[in-house]
Amino acid sequence: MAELNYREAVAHGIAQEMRRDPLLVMLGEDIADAGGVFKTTVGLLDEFGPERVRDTPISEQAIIGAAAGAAMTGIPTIAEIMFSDFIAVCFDMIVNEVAKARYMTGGQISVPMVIRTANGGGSRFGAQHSQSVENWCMMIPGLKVVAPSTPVDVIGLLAASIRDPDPVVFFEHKSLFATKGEVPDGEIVDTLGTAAVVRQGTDCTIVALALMVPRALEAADRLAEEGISAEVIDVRTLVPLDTETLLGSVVKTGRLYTVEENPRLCGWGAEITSIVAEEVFWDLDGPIVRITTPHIPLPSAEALEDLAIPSADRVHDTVVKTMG
Amino acid sequence: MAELNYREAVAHGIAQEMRRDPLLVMLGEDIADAGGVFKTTVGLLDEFGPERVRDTPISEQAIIGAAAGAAMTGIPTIAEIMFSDFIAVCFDMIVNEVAKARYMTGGQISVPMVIRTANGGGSRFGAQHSQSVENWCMMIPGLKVVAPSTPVDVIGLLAASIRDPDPVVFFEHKSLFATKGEVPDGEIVDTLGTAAVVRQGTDCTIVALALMVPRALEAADRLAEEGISAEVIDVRTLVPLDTETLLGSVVKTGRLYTVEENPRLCGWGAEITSIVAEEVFWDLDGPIVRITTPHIPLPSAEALEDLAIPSADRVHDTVVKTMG
Amino acid sequence: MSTDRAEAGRHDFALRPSRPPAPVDHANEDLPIPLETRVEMYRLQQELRQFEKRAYDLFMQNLVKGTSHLSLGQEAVAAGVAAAIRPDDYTFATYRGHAHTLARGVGMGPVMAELLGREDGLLGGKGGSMHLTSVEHGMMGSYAIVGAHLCIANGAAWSAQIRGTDQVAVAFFGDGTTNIGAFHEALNFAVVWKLPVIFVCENNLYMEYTPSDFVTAVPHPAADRAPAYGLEAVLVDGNDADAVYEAARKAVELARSGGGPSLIEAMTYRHGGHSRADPGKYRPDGEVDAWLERDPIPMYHQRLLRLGVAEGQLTEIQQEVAQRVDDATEYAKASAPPGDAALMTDVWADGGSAWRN
Amino acid sequence: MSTDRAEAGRHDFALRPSRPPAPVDHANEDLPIPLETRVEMYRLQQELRQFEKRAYDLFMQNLVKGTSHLSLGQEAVAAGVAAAIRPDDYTFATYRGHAHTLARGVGMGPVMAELLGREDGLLGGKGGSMHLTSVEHGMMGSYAIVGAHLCIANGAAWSAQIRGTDQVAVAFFGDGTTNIGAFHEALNFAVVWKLPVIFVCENNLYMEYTPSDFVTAVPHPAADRAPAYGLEAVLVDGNDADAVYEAARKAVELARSGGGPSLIEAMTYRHGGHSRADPGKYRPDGEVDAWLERDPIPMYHQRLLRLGVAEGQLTEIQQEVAQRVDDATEYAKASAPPGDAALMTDVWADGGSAWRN
Ligand SMILES: Cc1ncc(C[n+]2csc(CCOP(=O)(O)OP(=O)(O)O)c2C)c(N)n1
Ligand SMILES: Cc1ncc(C[n+]2csc(CCOP(=O)(O)OP(=O)(O)O)c2C)c(N)n1
Ligand SMILES: [Mg+2]
Ligand SMILES: [Mg+2]
Repeated sequence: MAELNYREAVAHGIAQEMRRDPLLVMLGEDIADAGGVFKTTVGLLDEFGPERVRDTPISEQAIIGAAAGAAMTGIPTIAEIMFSDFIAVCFDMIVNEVAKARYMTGGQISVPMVIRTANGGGSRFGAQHSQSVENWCMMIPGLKVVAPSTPVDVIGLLAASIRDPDPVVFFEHKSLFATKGEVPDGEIVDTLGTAAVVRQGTDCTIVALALMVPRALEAADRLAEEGISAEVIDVRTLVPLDTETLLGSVVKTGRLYTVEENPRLCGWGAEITSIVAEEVFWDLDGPIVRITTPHIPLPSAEALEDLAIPSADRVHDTVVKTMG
Repeated sequence: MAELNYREAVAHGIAQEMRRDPLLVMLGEDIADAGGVFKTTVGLLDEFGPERVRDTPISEQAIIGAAAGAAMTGIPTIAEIMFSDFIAVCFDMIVNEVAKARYMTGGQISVPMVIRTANGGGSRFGAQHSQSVENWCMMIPGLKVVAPSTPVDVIGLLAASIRDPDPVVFFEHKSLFATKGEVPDGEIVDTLGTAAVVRQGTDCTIVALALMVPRALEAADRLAEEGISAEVIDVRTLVPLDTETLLGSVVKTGRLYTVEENPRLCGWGAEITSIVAEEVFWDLDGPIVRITTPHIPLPSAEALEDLAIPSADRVHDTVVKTMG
Repeated sequence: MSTDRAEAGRHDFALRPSRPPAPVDHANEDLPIPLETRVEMYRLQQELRQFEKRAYDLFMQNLVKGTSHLSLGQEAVAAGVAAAIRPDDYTFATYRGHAHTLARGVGMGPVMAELLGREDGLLGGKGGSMHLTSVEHGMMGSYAIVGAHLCIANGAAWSAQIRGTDQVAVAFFGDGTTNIGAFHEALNFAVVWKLPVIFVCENNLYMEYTPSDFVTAVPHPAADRAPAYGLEAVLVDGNDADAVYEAARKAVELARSGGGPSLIEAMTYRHGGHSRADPGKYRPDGEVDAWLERDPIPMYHQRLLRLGVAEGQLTEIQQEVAQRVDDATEYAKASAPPGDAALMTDVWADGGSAWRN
Repeated sequence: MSTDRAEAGRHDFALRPSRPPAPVDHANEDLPIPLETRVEMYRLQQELRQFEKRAYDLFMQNLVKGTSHLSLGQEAVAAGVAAAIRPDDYTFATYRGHAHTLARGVGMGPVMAELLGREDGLLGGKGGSMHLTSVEHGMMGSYAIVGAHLCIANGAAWSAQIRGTDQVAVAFFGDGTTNIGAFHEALNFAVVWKLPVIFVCENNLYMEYTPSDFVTAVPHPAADRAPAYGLEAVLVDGNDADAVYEAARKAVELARSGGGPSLIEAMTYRHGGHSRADPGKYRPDGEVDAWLERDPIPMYHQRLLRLGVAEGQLTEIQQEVAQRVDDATEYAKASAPPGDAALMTDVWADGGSAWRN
């Protein structure tokens, strides 16, 4: 058992898998010598050498293309896209090529690759370096989408993503990099498509992802003091989606809240809401409420950014107001 | 009053606006000499000349960038992206630059531009030329999103989009190009953010967009014969969204169906469902049901593509089964 | 505005300068290419020609749905490169990929069936004309969004480098594609990583309907840009299979020996329109005729005769190919449309498409 | 693997070749640049230098949140270009945009306040260091995603062309940016449309932490690629404001007279790290020192003295600038954080952010 922070867990998970599979390679901007601009790949160049951990030009399309072409010819790959906002400059490669390759070739092509990227706000980086874009990927058939909230989940889900024979977009949250957690010794491998009930409750279900998980938990603590028992679920992977766990919880509590960092429209919260509103409608005891960043680009000033992204307070207050 | 097809309506709408505003210009691949690969810009070069209707290289980022730069310095622009799938190659320009420019500059920059693009399936073009990607844009704060279903709406909403001081993505449906409709004489200008109740009904509300509108109407006709009175709403513009009309209808009927061509996850159907499940929950008489293309890339074979995209049959059968 | 247009000289088809082919370089006859390789290239060109003609006919009969982009007139490029690579090499093509697929030895039957959207199609009817792929033949896919596959070809080349094989990857693309961002990223990346990849630009002078030189800053969209990546400018007659073969051979040799990528620009012409029913009316008078005069196949036929191949052998090849095209047509027509179950398969490696439990 | 690394010579900082600056070209002193323009460039360089130093201090005091990318060492490029354009011209910068913003005459106070995220900031606190914009000064924005603004600058140039003004647009970007697709698309497009746009590559040798020559196929990422767009290769000493001014002046003249775009590569160096607290440790020994020796400002100071400007006049400029930096700092510190209401304004032209009725 060791304590690692989320940032270190990334390198830990990659190293675990690179030791296991000598063919696994990784590429991205400033990932080798520099250890990544978020220091999430520190030590990998030293251990695995420049043939397996490679710096690239600022050419995101070339990065994803190279990772995809290698993956479809027998070399599993990890591509880093420095900030998830930059998924937009290689969106075609990801959504039109990587995601669709297997289906449109009648199953001939496999693309075992992981796209790792730093996601989310809280760093006062402004509109082009702070977005939560997991919905950009969730809405694309053929992509798996993972977004862990703790160091141990980073390792286990990263391992599962790397071992998965299909393309996975793996979102690392910038505002969680410094957070710490216990990590067991030995190999850690988790399972995609499994949500975690991180707090049991009976009055309502709060579903959260990544940075929103600790905030939901904090809100739930305070709700508990006030007599509202909230169950908190960390979705962990958006595709595949663990609807069993989600629906089971809503059936039990009768109330659903989703807490999303992405802007309001068409987020994963809307997807989960829609599944619930169709499949367990008769179990609902009241409206489903989404708590999201407003539908605005993210501002850079501290005061404004903090106001934009859902806080524990906002989660707490929304639940109190609507369960009242 | 004249009969125009949807394809001609596009050129008609552009011409109306180019006559009105001598500064308005347009650019895109094969739009000038060739009149557009879908023949939606036929005649514009002849009438407005090569300075206002310009062919470009295959450089979608340069196209959107040029349109944006011109728009922010006093020249309203129309940029054509030939197939909406190619929005992916200029996604950064659209979502990170165009959409965010006003907000992140504290309101200094206006980007009065329209991105026109051919959207949707039914042409057996396969996974990379058939997508319905209106949700790619709806989820981005700062973009308005329009998708007309009739020739007269094409003209009126295109005019409204062009006159709008904010960036609008305007989706023209490939499978509607040949459809005809009456178009009144004289200037036609519609209003963004207004849905249309295209059929009155009392038992359920069916919300559709673009190609799904005629299919929803056909289903409603058959439902009527079987004693189910369905109200059909053509959303027309996703952003701004006419929630008043949508919520009003659901309050009246108590049941909501959404019919989407886009793949299942995180579509506009999920957004409307979520709004309804929060705001008029107590008016609902049963589950909200989304009818969508499955969450798969689109296949090219006729038989498969027809199976994938929601048909009038599927809408009809789903309503019958779930209202039963 | 009409004065402007006449002045620009761009918007009046009659005024457009026609761009005729260069004359045949008969010196290519003296290239040291084994005769059997040449005969093979002849056979390949016949295959591609006859197949595409049939595809066109089937399209006119409304049997090919969707779209299709033929390589009629461009056969020498596909044949010349295919003859210069090994069965374990990789190719990446565009939507205009029938020729490149067949040239790798993929059966005509499955390809034809795919164009018709049948269950025995190469992709089970899921991909169609624009996405032909046969991994077992090293044909790693046809990509329908301009430019992307150049980046992906790099990855296959990188993979060969990692695995320590001496495989090469070839990416075919058009003149118009040289103006998209992915072209630039792919070229720079390939050079920096010294990847065994060969970029083959088939310059057929046109994008869809617009001549690429109207929208390209340099006369030779690929060759003139090679120096921007530290590469040698290689410009060849794309209507002469020998010229293409020779350029490809050199590039393959360089790539296999660790010398990195090459960029080849092959000048050619499509005899028909861009896709499907496009009649190609936007081409100036005389241009099509001039290029039809330089049809790669009759020229090559004559060359082989001069090199001592018997007319009878060439006729036999033609007939054998014709028979195979007929067989493929029958095969395709006899195949059923894909069954409903196919819709939901092969999104994931487990064969299915479930995104939830 | 460590042998490989040593062999590659890339992964051991001590082994990296340091890339020192070229010696000062004293002949630039003889360029026919009016002395008042030169004094103005001196003043501008002082402004940029002193402002950036203060920004750094405030960052170290944790008053600048988020990130910031300073132009310390690169002042001659911003000053030289700014002195060569007109108030109604357009500039487009990157996240490393403080210098280019100030050089257009934007007040230091609002810029500083924006770095501090205050309501009197240039963007009301919504944009931050990476998005400085002042439309009224022709500063059309700072863009934080590499490459995009080159395409947008084309649009501003196109707009000037349409409106029949002789305005030009200038886009500044780094060496690393030359490898992204948008660079290629923008350059080709600008040339084909003959747009009055000037692309200025500030080659400071590094991307974030990686030297750009490790990942670029040619030694001069911009100049060596100019011919790929039919442009002249222009390579100048970016630490000599006169050299930059002269290149910019020519490019502006060409653009204003309808001659189309130019691409200028200016060799320079950032004295500090890429952003914020990056200490820039990845740079080989001696390299930083060598470039500090070629600091553009003392060099220019000496030049002006040689050209007859009095030391006292330069000291006065320095002091006047120092005072303005102090004032700006006070202004910024005194400004309040933006009020909550600002969050929901300015998504749309109506001032609001409603996406529904
Ligand atoms: C990114 C992108 N933009 C536009 C298109 C539409 N399109 C398909 S083919 C084509 C012309 C390509 O021309 P070229 O590269 O010369 O190839 P050719 O068709 O002549 O073989 C265009 C514009 C596309 N498929 N992808
Ligand atoms: C598309 C994209 N990829 C990566 C980044 C992250 N990034 C920001 S600055 C930078 C280095 C840019 O180097 P250069 O162009 O030389 O400019 P400099 O910072 O040296 O001024 C990188 C990689 C980005 N902002 N955008
Ligand atoms: Mg072409
Ligand atoms: Mg740099």
